[in-house]
Amino acid sequence: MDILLQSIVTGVLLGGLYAIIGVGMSMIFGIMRLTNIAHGDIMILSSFLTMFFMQHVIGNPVAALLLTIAVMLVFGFCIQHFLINNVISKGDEPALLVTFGLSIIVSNGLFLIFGPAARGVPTELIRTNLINANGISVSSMYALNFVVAVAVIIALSLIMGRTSLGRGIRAASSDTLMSELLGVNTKRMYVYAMLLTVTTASIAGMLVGMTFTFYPTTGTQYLIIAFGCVVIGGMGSLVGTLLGGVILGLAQLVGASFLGSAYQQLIGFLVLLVILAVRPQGLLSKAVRK
Amino acid sequence: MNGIFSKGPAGMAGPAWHARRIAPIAVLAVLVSLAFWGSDYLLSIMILIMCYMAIGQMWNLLGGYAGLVSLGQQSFIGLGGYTLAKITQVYHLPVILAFVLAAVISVLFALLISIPVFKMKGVYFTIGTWIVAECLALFFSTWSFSNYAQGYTITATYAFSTAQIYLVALAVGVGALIVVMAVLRSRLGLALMAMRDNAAASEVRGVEQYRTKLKCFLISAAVTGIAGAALYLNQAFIQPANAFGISWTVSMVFIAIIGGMGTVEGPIIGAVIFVLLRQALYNFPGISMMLLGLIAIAIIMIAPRGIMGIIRRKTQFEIFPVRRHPSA
Amino acid sequence: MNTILEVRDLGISFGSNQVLKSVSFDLYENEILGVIGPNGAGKTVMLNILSGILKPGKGSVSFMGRDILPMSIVERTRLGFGRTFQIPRSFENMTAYENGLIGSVYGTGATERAASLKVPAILEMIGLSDRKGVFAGKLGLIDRKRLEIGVALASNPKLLLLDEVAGGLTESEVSDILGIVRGIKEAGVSVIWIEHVLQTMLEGTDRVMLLAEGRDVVCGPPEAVMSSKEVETAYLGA
Amino acid sequence: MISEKEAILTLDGLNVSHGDLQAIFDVSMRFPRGKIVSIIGANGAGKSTLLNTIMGVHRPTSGTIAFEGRDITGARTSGIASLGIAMTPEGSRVFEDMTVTENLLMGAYLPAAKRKRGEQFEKVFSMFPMLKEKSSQLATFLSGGQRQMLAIARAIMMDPKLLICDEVSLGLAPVIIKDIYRKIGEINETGVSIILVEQEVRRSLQHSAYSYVMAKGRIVMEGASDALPIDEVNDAYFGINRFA
Repeated sequence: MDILLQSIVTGVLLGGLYAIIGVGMSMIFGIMRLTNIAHGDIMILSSFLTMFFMQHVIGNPVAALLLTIAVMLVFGFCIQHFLINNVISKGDEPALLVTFGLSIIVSNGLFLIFGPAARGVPTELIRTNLINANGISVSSMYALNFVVAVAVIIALSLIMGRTSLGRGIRAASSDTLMSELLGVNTKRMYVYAMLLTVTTASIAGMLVGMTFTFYPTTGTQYLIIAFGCVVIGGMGSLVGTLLGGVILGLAQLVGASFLGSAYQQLIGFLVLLVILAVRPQGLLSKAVRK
Repeated sequence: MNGIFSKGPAGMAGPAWHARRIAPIAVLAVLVSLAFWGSDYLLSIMILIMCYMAIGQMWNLLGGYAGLVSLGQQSFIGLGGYTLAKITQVYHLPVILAFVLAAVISVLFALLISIPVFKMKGVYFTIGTWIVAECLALFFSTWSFSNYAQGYTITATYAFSTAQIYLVALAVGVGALIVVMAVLRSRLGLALMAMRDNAAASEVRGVEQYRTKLKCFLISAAVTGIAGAALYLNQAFIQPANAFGISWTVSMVFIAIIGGMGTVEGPIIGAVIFVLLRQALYNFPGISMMLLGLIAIAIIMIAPRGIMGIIRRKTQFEIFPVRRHPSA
Repeated sequence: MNTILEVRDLGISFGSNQVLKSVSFDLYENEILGVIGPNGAGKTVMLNILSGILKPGKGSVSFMGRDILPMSIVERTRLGFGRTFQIPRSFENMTAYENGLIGSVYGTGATERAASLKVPAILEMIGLSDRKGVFAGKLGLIDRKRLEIGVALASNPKLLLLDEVAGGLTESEVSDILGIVRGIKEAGVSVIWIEHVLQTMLEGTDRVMLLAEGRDVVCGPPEAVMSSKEVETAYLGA
Repeated sequence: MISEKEAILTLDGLNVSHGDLQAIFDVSMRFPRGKIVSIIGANGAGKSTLLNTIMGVHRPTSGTIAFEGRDITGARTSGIASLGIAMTPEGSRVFEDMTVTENLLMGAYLPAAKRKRGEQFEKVFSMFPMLKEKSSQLATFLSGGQRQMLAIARAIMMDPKLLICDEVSLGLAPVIIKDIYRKIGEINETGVSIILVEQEVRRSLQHSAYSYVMAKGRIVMEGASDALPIDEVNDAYFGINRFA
């Protein structure tokens, strides 16, 4: 019983981490109808950057994160402005394949620079427990992940729902021509959306780097997880992404508690496949397939 | 073979018509003869070109013709490879049986997963097929039947000379080409052409979308499975992470994009460039992949129809015609 | 006269927008029924329901006594529905001949060989035999409209749905189209023809129905409908 | 004929093609400042293409478009809008998943309009009290007429110099159409120049000072609206003598 309870607690918290990985992908999909295959690699890129800044520039993790975000903003601007904006109107496929190429470039670039070894962002949090009672333990790192995820998702929801910037982005996404007629430069809105996305990916990258070890090629693995959160929660829904992450985390850990930890990932993927086949529009989405 | 390569436009006769009939036979003769005079190094490169051309053709049949952008074709490579390993290494049965079974198992598996993945549209299909492959990788590394994550060393390889393996690869490569040509020249090909042009309109004209796409999916699974067996016959060592790894599909996508999606010639050009570039930068694997990524992005942005698209626009050149012409 | 198509109380809404409120009519065998109405009256939506692209919210449609609403687009095509689109949806990267093949092979289930014997005759009928090998995307508007009709005909339809085939054409081109449609009728096909150019409707149809604000307002002989108060109101405002 | 000086918007020798098909043939038009001008034509006459070209959605193959003497040919749509041209496109195109207020805020997106936002809100709400009542409702729950009002109100939020209304009466009940035209008149009285694009001849002539009649991509008739004989406009509209 304790094992199950422990699995549920850890699963929910892990789901928070998954959600913050997925939330950027959800934004990009919701706004540009683009599945960013490079999303996982962009996140791992920021894991490496944070690690690099902490080791060589500044020890403070928050300062390193800010530096990472700064670099990633430039990177995000470039890929959106020079690459994606130029193919987004040519249908789904070209944009998808561009991000696919980008994914290969980023992961191989990281491989060239940092080599194949496993890396981590150093932190004490992973070794300490926030709660340790009645056989249930909660790792400080997992707790931090969840809190940050919730905070980021609330912040993003506020930006998208309440600010002029968010309205502009939403308008550009729902009716490009009408937005242009109202003076909204829709391509610029896409750039802003990408900037928000890489910011969340940077935060996710640091948390992932602190929680798990990572390699240059780990990006693809997290892409599937991100995609999972997004699909379960309904493409484009921010709160849904959190729910998606939690369901995925729970499925993995509860499943593993029955079948053994070797099956943790497999169970997660199978749950995802079933959901994709049965309700491809997501669990929360009200949309009906035509 | 003749039937497939020789159908020129009606009313076409004389030298050009003969060239069209003779040239493929001549090229094939040269390729076969290579087994007897080519150096082992040349042959080992040709093996890769042939196998990659085959899997590139199959990805192109899905992505370039049927509108099914899959990132999960590595499922069939892995199944083909494991079939070979299991048949030769564990059951000590002839290699040829492994090739037949590779196709059969791939088709059956494709049929099985078509139930969920064909419910997914567009990008959902793309990622869904990928997740299937990842599931296979995870499952095979926990499955005693496939010897967990250790996989197998395929000793059958050492019973063959490089030239013999080359002939197998050649058969796979040419076979894939013939399959694609046969598909494109059949009723199915006509439907694919229409669907690619305007899916909604093709449905109004009576083209069943589901069935047409499923046929392509199964055909490409069969050939990719066979090519997987050939690739692992050459590689002699198989493990789940590698066998079901996304990098197989990465290469297929690059081959199709660079050569030209939706053309028969494209994957041939793409496979040659892919293998040669990778071989030239053999000691810098990261750089060759980055370079391929850059080339692919540049091509999507500048010339979306690939190298073959550029050649066609300039010259109307076509080695493998699939168009229909009214009889005189 | 035998009724080939029976439409009763057809309605459809998009969100809160009730595009078709209630449309009922009969189509007789070997008849050309013209459908007119101002922009937004729901004419194309009605055709899309008939050919299976849209599912209606209410009402019934029976074709030769069979309820067709549960049928898919492809099933209806095989059953004998042919149609053209306002903006021609020919296969632009395929030649006129190949476009015809698609219609014949997949509309009737014929083999490619059988179709290759039939298609040239159809191209002849629609006046495109000298442009067989031209890509549909390279054809001019009139030829593309002709080709649309040809591809629809290649599937041996019993009922042909024409959506604005005369729109955007010059007067002599329109009379060409009129000739083709008359030929189709003589071959025993029933036609529902939507058009904005009222003149064409007057000359080319057996009966005309006015569709306005999602309802069938009047239906009858072309001259009577055209000179009715209802048409005046619908087109020129009250 | 309207003089160059009076004109707020000038089109000169415009030709527009979609691929191989030419849609607009050598169109020259002048729209006087402060007046309502109507463009009348049947479906397919080229009205929408013309508007889209003015707004920078299509690029003309030749010819120029000038707004207040400034060449805007080929400029980006959002750039043209920011100069003070608002357009309510066919079918209202309100943002369905935004509230009425949010839709109006989208109208005041440009910095200049954002500064005058409070004032514009008052103006719009006094003109369309219905919108004030429904201000926190999602636009998707509005009726057809209410959507059209919202679309016009959103355009007013931009504080435009020129308002282009494309088929505002499409699919609406006569009472509502009447109401909308009254509002358009009121907007015009505040000094906004207006272009009305319509299919309905009588109403167009009634509500405008000057009219252009389009058929098959060309201007076939123009003149002061009260001087145009309605029968001739009708004939031009249908392209041919209707019942001949």
